[in-house]
Amino acid sequence: MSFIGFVIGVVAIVSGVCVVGLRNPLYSAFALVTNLLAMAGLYAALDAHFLAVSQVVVYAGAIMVLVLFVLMLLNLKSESGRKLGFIRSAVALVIGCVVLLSALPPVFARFAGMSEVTVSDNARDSEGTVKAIGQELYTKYVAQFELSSLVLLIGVVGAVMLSKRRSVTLQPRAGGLVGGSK
Amino acid sequence: MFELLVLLIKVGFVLNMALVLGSLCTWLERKGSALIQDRVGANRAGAFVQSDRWYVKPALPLIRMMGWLGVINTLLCDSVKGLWKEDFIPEGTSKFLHAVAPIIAVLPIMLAFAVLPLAPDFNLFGYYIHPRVAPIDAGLLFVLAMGSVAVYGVAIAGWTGNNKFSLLGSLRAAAQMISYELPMGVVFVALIVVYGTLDVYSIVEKQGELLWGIVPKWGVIVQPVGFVVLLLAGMAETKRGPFDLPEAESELAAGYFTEYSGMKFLLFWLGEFCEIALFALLLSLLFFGGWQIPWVKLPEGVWWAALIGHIVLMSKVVFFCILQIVIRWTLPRFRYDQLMNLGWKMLLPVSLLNLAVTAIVKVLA
Amino acid sequence: MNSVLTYVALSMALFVIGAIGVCLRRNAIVVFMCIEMMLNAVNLAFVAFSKLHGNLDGQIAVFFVMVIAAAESAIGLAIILSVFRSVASVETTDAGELKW
Amino acid sequence: MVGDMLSLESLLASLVLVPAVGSALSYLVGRVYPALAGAVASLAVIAAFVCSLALWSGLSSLSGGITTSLSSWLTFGDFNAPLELYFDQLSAVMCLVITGIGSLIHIYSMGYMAHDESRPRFFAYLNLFVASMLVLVLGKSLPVVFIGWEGVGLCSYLLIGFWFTNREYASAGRKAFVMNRIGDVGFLVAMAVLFRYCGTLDVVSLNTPGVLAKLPADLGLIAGFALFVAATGKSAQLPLFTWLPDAMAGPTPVSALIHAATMVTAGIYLMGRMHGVIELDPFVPAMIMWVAIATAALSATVALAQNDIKKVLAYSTVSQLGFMFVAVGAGFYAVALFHVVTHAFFKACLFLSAGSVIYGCHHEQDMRRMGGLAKKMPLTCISYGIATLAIAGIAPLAGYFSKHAIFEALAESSNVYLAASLPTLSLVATLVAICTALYMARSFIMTFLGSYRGTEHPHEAPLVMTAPVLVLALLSVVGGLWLHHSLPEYVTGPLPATSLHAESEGGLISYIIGSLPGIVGIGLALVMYLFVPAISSAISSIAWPLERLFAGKYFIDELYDRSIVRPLTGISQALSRGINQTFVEGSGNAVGIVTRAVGELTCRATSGQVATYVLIMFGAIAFLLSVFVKV
Repeated sequence: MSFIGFVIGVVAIVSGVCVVGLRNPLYSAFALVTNLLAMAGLYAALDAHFLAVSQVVVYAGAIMVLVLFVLMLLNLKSESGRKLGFIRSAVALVIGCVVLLSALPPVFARFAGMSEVTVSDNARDSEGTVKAIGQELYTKYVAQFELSSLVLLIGVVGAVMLSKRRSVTLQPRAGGLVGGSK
Repeated sequence: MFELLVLLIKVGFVLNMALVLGSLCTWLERKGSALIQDRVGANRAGAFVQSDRWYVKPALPLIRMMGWLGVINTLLCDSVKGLWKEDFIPEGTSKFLHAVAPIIAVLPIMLAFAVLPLAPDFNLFGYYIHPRVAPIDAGLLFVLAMGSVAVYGVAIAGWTGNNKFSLLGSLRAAAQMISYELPMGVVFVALIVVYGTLDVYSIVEKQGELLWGIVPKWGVIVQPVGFVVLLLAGMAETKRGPFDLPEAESELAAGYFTEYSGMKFLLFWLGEFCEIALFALLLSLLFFGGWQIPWVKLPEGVWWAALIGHIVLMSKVVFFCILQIVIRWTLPRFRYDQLMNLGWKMLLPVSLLNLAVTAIVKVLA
Repeated sequence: MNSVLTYVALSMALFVIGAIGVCLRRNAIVVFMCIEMMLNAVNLAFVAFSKLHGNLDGQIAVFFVMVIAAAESAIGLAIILSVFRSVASVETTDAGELKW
Repeated sequence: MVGDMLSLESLLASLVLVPAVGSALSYLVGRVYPALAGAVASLAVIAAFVCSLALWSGLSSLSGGITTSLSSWLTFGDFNAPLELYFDQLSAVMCLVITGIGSLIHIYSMGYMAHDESRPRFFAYLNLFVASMLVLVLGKSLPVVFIGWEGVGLCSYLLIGFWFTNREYASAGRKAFVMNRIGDVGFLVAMAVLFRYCGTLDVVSLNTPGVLAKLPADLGLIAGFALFVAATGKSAQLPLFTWLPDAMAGPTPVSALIHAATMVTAGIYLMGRMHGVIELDPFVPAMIMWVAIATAALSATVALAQNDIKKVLAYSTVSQLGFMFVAVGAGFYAVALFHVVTHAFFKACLFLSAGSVIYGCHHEQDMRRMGGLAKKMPLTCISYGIATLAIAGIAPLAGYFSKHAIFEALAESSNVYLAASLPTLSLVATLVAICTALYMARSFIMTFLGSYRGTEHPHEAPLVMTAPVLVLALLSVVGGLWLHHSLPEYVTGPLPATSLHAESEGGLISYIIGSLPGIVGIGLALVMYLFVPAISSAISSIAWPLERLFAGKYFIDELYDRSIVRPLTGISQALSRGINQTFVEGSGNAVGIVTRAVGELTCRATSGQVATYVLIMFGAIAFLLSVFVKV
């Protein structure tokens, strides 16, 4: 792991903790945006250039903007005064540590035999350039790719149906959440 | 060590160029709008400077000239005023986010300049130099990604304003930007289909070829529909021109930056003008052959050819800056539903159709 | 130990953080964001393993996860909005009519 | 050539898929533009017809059939039923009939249903029916055939009860559904037996002697019998025929397509496809013959006393299906198939003409309130008249050739069980043929001749309806001459060879002799119902018990009601009161009490808090990981 990778990793962890820890959901959202951008950096460090860029476009550019929209529109205050629950937090933390400690060693043991040399040998084949990813997507995975477009279509239709208001008086204006001036 | 030095020089050059273009746009906007509205515009500050100091005296005519042209007013006086003004932060909001928002708004624009080539590659002192900061192969995608990140600056700015007008402005801006990103992306895809690459440098190089041996293979000739769509979508992305709904004065005070003053406010303005420059650069690179001169083949890898290419490119960029400013001061503002209709019902279908036709032509040819 | 495994460890840590967030937070949107984070942690593992194995299958998987995440966010947020309309809150504790 | 551009295999797959997609599309399009639903559906079926034509022309250059594997489907152990389609000469004929007649009827429906509100639903069902019917005739293994079998049953149910707000119509649909289920039991039994002993359900290999030899003799009887039970359900033979007359509750195009031209002939198709199994034991064809003759005679007499124009045609269909089974019983499957085709022509023509009449008379179906319509709807009259002559077996129309072939087949049957009764059977068949001509002529006279007895203002149907009817009338005229040589020869291969045609070549004399039963019947009808109506009233005053018996349809429905439905209801009520309430419900209650007690305990754990659930899940994962995953 290079120095830059290390720094980005620390940023990812810290922002991840912030997502969980910050009271104001909007701050959580901004922390998550940071986390997602850090992830994009990590992808780039792992030679997955296309994924890095689409991570920024899809997650940071579309999904999180939606989340921000909802948060801003609902104008939520910080989570109500009821505490998170000390016992609950402690239990969750302990469980988390157990998961981490019991899952990591087997993975490490499995791949420890792979030296840096083999990895760097493999690296040429696993470089996620736009061309390489496109080649795979449109040949080996073309059926799945088409299906995923269907999933997106269903998602769009579902979202429109869900967010349609039932009452007659409050018809949303086409296209805009806010609507034009009247 | 030398490479690091070159990199630093390149970063400095690109940043400088972005800022210079931005300032140029500011001045063009001031004087241009005056010209269009039949006013005189800024022409006082510095126009009547008197001085007997020996080191000022020789420059006096130049200074007076600049003052009369409004350069001093727009570039010097405005910035100084911005620096000195009180930095007002509304109550009950996050100071941190309030301070960070303008930076987030400007930073992605600056970053996007990093992947765009400014001149053909050339040899200097035995080194082969790429005149761009980050030569990555997915350059177009990177520009798109930066465009989508720029939404956050606006969104945060509006939210930290802590009032309804700002929030509405930022929501409008965000909705507008993500809506118009779609046709933009589709036009990029059509370009990729035509030129077969995502690398802006190769796209420019391929525009140097001749179509049927007669016409230069410029983007505007092979993708005329794409050019129109991108022109409109790009102007909407900059939130200016007839698309300035997020800051519609008559409805929302000043929109998302209502609560900003001083240098933070100027940062937003700078970001906006840099965006104009970035967009003009994109148009010239993708559709107008970049540094190519029609029917003229400059020698490759020579420093003077690169210099000529750069000058050619910059004149195209300035042309598009002026074009955008003229449009901005000529057309009235859209209504919000018209804006959304244009984006979703006109530009998106047209761009998709354009892509389909492009693909068919590509397959058949 | 090679450096790619560090990324795997990082991905596991992020996954666990996200899971803890899902367990602890009551705001449905924050829960949703934590789930997104868990998805991303898995994505990172995919990319890391793709590098280890020297093929692109892992990266393709990430691509599809992104597609699903996009659809999920559209639907999920719409659901949260309609819950908000009916109970005027997005806290998971307030939308408990279906218990028992 | 088409076969070069598109592979025949993919064409075969699209033959089934096009109407299936058309079904969904016509519904979706119809939701928005109801006027377009019919056009979309018709285009889909016409496209399927073109596919069939292309496949048919492609088949001629091949030695075997065309097979397309869509995917693997049921595979467990030795059992393997891939989703495969198979196209040979037999399927070719069926496909051409289904899609050809189907296209005409779709076009007709655009006119007939023009004012109905739920047109999209109608056309979606109709297209779905075509798709299922194609699956039925194209299935390579019996389970795939069964999909189509059930599919057409479902569509038939949906379309009979199309106007489901009418209680009677809805129950007619239910009746058809239940009756067909009885037949399906036969199908399932046959499949089970065949798979158990032959080890395959492939329709092609099931006809090879080597495979059939594995079947023990008595089980061959059972398999054949079970298949025939299936066929009686779908093709409305005794004792399961009562649903077909009730099925006339559906819109008339449905009656024409499903309950006359295509679906009801599925039984014949099954018999032909499985002829190897049917002929394993000669008792099965003999039984088929007896049942078929009985059905034909019974329904022909019932048709004499019906006054509803569609009921007459329905009983006529049952009777004609009986004729087809006669040919099956005699072992001449190609002749049966020939009659399927000609019957599809003239019966569809009759039904569609009847539909035009009903349409023109503003949904009046009772012939007693019609009459004299020849002047008001001449085109319909002509086509109905032609089809009537055809079904009566007047040379040289289509019905003559197929009926004549059936009579010859009956005479040449070599079945040991039938040897003694052949003359009787032939006599009954001839009487039935006379009867057919009689009741068809009666319906024609009552509808089109004489003077108008109703109160409406009848008018001719629009062109979109009359054009398909006229095409069908044309086919009823030339169909027999055109096909009577070529068709039986063409299907030799999938079906056993027939050697009848030497005798049917006899010139004018033989034509006249062959048409005699029809001429007699028509003459009787003219005398009784047109020229001297006194005769018919005299007959009904003398033989009123017989007439009541006919008009009451031999009281078979009542018989079923008394002998099966009511006892069953009584038994189930007794069981419900006696055993159910004490034991079954008691034990159910006990289970309920225990469950409730456990639930009271566990509901404290289910707080409705998603976060808690996730925490518990997370803990379980941690537990599993730490206990079971070892380095």
